[in-house]
Amino acid sequence: MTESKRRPKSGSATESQWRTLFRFRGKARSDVELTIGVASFVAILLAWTAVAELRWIAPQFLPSPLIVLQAIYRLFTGQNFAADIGISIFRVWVAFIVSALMAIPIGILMSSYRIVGAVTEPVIDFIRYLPVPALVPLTLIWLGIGEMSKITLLWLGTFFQLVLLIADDARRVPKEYVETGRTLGANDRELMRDILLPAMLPSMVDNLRITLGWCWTYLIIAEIVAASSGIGFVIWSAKRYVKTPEVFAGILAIGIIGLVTDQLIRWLHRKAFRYLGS
Amino acid sequence: MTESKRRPKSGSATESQWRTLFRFRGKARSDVELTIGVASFVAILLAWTAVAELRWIAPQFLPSPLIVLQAIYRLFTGQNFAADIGISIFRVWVAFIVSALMAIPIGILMSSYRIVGAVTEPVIDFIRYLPVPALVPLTLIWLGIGEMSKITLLWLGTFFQLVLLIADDARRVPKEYVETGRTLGANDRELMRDILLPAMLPSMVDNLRITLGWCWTYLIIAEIVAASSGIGFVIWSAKRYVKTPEVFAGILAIGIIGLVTDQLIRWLHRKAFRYLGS
Amino acid sequence: MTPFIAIERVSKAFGSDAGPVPVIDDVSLTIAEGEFVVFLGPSGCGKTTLMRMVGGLDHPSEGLIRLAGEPVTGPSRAKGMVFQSYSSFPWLTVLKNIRFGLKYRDDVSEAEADRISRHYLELVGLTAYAEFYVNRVSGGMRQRVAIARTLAANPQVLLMDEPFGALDAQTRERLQVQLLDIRRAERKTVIFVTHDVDEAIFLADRIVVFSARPARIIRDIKVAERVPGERTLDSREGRPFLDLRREILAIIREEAQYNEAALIAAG
Amino acid sequence: MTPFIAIERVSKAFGSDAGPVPVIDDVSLTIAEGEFVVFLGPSGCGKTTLMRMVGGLDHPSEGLIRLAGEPVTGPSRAKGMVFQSYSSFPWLTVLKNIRFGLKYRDDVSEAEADRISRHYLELVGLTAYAEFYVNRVSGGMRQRVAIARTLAANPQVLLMDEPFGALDAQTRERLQVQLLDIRRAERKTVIFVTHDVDEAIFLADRIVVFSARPARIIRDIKVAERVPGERTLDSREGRPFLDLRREILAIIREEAQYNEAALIAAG
Amino acid sequence: AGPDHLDCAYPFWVGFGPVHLANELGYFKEEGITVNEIIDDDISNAYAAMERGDIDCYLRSVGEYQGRPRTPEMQGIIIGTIDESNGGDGVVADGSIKSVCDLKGKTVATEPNLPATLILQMAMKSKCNLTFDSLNRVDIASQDAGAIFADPSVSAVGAYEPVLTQAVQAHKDRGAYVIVSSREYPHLITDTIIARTDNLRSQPEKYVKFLRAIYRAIDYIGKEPEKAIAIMAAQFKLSPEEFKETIANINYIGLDQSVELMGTDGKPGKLHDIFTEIMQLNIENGAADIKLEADKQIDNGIITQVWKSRAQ
Ligand SMILES: Nc1ncnc2c1ncn2[C@@H]1O[C@H](COP(=O)(O)OP(=O)(O)OP(=O)(O)O)[C@@H](O)[C@H]1O
Ligand SMILES: Nc1ncnc2c1ncn2[C@@H]1O[C@H](COP(=O)(O)OP(=O)(O)OP(=O)(O)O)[C@@H](O)[C@H]1O
Ligand SMILES: NCCS(=O)(=O)O
Ligand SMILES: [Mg+2]
Ligand SMILES: [Mg+2]
Repeated sequence: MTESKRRPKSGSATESQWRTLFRFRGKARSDVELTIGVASFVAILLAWTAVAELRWIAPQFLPSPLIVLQAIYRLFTGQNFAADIGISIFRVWVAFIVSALMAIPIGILMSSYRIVGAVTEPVIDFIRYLPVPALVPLTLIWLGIGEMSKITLLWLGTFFQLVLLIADDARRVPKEYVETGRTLGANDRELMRDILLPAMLPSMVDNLRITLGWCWTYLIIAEIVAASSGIGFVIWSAKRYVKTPEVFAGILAIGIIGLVTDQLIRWLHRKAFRYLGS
Repeated sequence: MTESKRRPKSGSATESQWRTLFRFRGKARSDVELTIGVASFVAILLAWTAVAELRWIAPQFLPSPLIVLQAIYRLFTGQNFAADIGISIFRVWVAFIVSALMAIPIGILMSSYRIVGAVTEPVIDFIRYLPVPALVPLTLIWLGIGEMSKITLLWLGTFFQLVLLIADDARRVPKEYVETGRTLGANDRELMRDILLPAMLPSMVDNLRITLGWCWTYLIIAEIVAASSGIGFVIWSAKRYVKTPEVFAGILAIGIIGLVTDQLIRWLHRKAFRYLGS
Repeated sequence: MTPFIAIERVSKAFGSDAGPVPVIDDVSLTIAEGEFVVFLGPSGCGKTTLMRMVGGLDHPSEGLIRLAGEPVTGPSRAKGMVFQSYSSFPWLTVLKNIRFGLKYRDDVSEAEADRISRHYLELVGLTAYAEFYVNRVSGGMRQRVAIARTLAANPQVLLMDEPFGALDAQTRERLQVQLLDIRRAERKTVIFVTHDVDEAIFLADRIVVFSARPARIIRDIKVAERVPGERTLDSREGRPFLDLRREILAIIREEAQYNEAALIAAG
Repeated sequence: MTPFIAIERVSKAFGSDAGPVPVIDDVSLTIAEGEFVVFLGPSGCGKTTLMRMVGGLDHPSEGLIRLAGEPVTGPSRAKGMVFQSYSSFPWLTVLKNIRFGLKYRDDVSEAEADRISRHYLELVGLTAYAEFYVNRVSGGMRQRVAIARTLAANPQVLLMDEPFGALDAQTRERLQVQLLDIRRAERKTVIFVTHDVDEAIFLADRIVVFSARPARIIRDIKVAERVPGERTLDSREGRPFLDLRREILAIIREEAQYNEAALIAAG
Repeated sequence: AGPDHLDCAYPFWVGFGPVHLANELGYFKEEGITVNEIIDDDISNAYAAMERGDIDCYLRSVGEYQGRPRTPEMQGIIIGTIDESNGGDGVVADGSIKSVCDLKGKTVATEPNLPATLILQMAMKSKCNLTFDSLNRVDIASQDAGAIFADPSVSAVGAYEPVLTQAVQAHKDRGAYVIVSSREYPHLITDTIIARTDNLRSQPEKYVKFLRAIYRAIDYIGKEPEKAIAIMAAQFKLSPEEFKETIANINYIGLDQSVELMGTDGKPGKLHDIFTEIMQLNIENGAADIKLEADKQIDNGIITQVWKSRAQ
């Protein structure tokens, strides 16, 4: 329920913008949220600077933000870091999109037909627990040392988790919607396409957002396998020669990509699902 | 809606047990499901045996099930594998329980107060993308090589993901429940405890199940850090020397633990949330 | 007339921790094509359950239900249903909700589907709200969305569970008249649940009165015989109407008292 | 009497893509302590919205609402509400749902809470269903759960949005009588929405009739003056009752016609 | 791969820079072959890739080459040497530890089957006749050694450069110092060039070209160190200064010295003895369980040809 802005705009209007932050399920204006978000990053940055500058941790292990900034500059100017970032984003998104395109139909089918669920659930429950690093040699044997094996490793870490989240989402679609669809003549396929899918969409997008992050956590595993590019490779090679500032630069790059992606998807979610009321 | 068993039990009764598997949102009897689940594992086992015995993949990379079985036997009798399994389960559960105990209240608060959300969401969005393996040195510096750093690495991989899932769950609790609670006089704390928590519980348990599996995937990362015990250690040290049968034995152990845990939690979910209807 | 809907010795029990709870007890009933049957009965007696079984959404524990001679095995477009908790799809607007059922009719072109959904939109008086998402409209309006959607899908049998419950008197009267027109024009068979005796008499060819749970039929009243002639809003003031009204209220009151006594004995 | 509830020049508009949609238009109304006020008005006019604002669940775009002199800023136990879409907690049984509100009354001991919740459970006729989860009971029964829960919490003001809509005539009558008893015994102030004019007259001290959206007050009828004496079920048959009934129906019909005309002009 | 192409994998280690240098200087092209370089740290990945035929050669130290699961039948045979560690691998110990013998009963963290482990084992054996059984040895990843040493319960850590220097500098407060390094054991840590056996048998000529180009590159390093370093450093994402610091602890092995190590015309060289000595250590420490024979695992036929062709 979005209230219209007809209320008198007094001095207390902006004040109440801050108070609503502390109200149960209150809504805050996005500029207020932004300010707070930035503030919390500044606080972390200050804490980091303090820990580093006061030498609580030796600089070999925790370089100060300034030194990391210099490393970032070096990476961009000297080593074409932009290309590494590009290739990593490409790999992650290919793996993620393939995962999603497989997980959405399979997850919906798993929740819709017990035969699909009964066949796949135990197998997926089994596979998704496995440590991906241990599966690297097998992936190489099957797929060789090219792009394919890197993307497959990212996919391995993502798909089996995502498909269960999607199946759970589909399972939670209220049976009232399904029954309504039935009495309007929808067949199974139509039920899934026209009812399950849109009904579960908001929570599915939340879960896709979550698993996109998971996919990124596998980057370093995928990009130490016969790679010579990508953020994961940069981190790994810097780590090997104890170039901690470069390691942090790589970590920072991933974190920032994550932050931006997540915030973007959250924003899209709010725009796309306004019908959920607010 | 559990139908009573008053229906005539004819020969077609068992037949229809199989047919319901193919019906949209049909329910299957648990013994039927078990049979199918076992069948699909047997199928995988046969495929594996075929690939291995026909030498499509060299045995150094894919040993046959029989050889893996021998390795398991060796591990149990010669290397006290049971103790490794025990210590790994212990580490994962400690990390998982700590994650859950932190994530549940924080996630609920994040969804309830924009101030908490605005401060923590961007930071969590940032952190959860980071590759845990790259954070190992920092963890060691802070916590040394004992149990603490292993559990912390598992926690790092789990908490930041879980807390967002929980916040999403809490956000999805319909506002009708909250409003009802309000008009009955519940204060904020009571709303969270008596309404948000029980209302989100079923989907929260689903998400805890998912993240428990996620926590296990970090085992190998945690247990290659100055460890001398645990399934991850067994896998890693076997992998170093390409003792593939032992690697598979370790992988199998994790998979079976996962399978059993997931099935158990699914079963508990069905028992505990019968009020959801079926 | 051949029975179009045949409910043949149907019983239903729900499983519970304390064993099966009987809800419908050996009910038999036949309904002719084009007939308008109203179910009356105390809250919780099993009306919704019986209607859901006719719609194929639940299955009898014993007995059989036939539609046009064929056993009912599941829901279909032939058996349109307006649910007691009028459910609509929150991700669609009012108009798109109404249009939803037309997707699955291959006898209807896109343009015709537009025309039909606009027609029913207007019928339920929601033209001004066509583009509102359904949780931006009031309770009564949401109920009208559900009615329009079911009518637009043009089922053979209309199963309506307290459809006019949340409507104001005017809208209600208008929709009652429209419903009679539609079913006359298109010879629809209707099963209709209401707690409003006036509404029941006004609409029904037959009123079936149920006992408290487990539902048994305690009376099957041929309204068409008792209140002959065309139904108009004025016929509600006539003697036959008022006599029947009194009679039905008496039946209900008696059953309720009997039931109350049982309840006190039990509780 | 001092005004217990004061609605002071309240307007409300909802934001939409096409700008603000006015729903309540400059409504002022005062209600005395212990008064029973019924809101009547066409579906979608804004009754629920106004009631939610009194309950503190929505906020006026303009104007102010006071309860006992204090501005209403949010919901509280003092303002009990029965929602139009009767919501109950699916994870609790019928009895635990009713008992829920008693948790937050520190003036009530555990034993007393048990007694009170059992009392209201019985009042709404659900004793036999105490241990059922709420989605194992019928629509009418769920509505009764919501009523019992709100009454058990013992609020100062009762806000009831079409509470008896899904109940059979008997249960409805019984609950109407009980409601009058309760509010007399405990001097509760009640705002009650219904579409049933008989129910409105039977219950109300005052009936406030609203226009179509945006809601304005078009009539404020002092029922107590028009239908004097004690309310019993029989008083419904009396002349003053029937006269008032006819008058209100006329007002509603007129407003509806006016509205229909506007709709046709607009649509 | 075909008769004029090689896929060659090597870990992220500066000692293998000459491969990249030969490529960049066009020496391979001059020989009429193309070489595709693949960087991967994990030896089990190299096994997998070689077994699959994805790679024709890889580069490793002798000790790592011998590790499990190598059997005499497996693909891979040593055809040349490229560099040796000269202080580039070692063990850092706490100031209170005066000699490796004092490590008895202490916690020591090393990465299995990596040079530092062998050096420590060798030192303990030769100086105090101790085996690993007398230690509490824990497995680590070498990169983490500096951080691991922050834990006071750890008395020594094994690693390679520049991790060694980092560990020493970061833990001056505990008197950290390099207690033993490859400098004390010449040739013990020698990196070799390993060819895929099948491919070597069918296309020996291309390996001759390959080796010749590599040794030319090593000569170039001696002649034009600045230029060579600039080229090689880029491959390892290091600055020339960082690269220079690291290679201070290794020696590139030119053709003459390689011939000395490998032997010629089937006659064994020094490497054969080293191979046998390391084999013994590896069997003791559990890194290997099959005793490989040096003359079956070292093939000096190719290098003999290179040597002869240059002599002409
Ligand atoms: N899923 C279920 N499990 C157990 N019992 C159920 C279930 N659904 C309904 N019942 C029981 O069946 C009985 C009949 O319910 P039904 O909804 O058919 O009543 P109804 O006649 O439609 O009542 P109302 O007029 O209040 O809507 C109720 O007593 C209810 O408790
Ligand atoms: N969240 C919202 N956003 C936009 N418009 C809304 C919203 N909620 C309600 N409205 C509009 O406000 C008007 C009044 O709604 P309200 O629910 O108050 O009606 P009502 O009088 O209770 O109707 P009924 O008798 O059908 O319950 C409706 O026209 C509806 O479309
Ligand atoms: N879930 C990520 C685990 S790992 O890739 O860091 O091993
Ligand atoms: Mg019902
Ligand atoms: Mg309303």
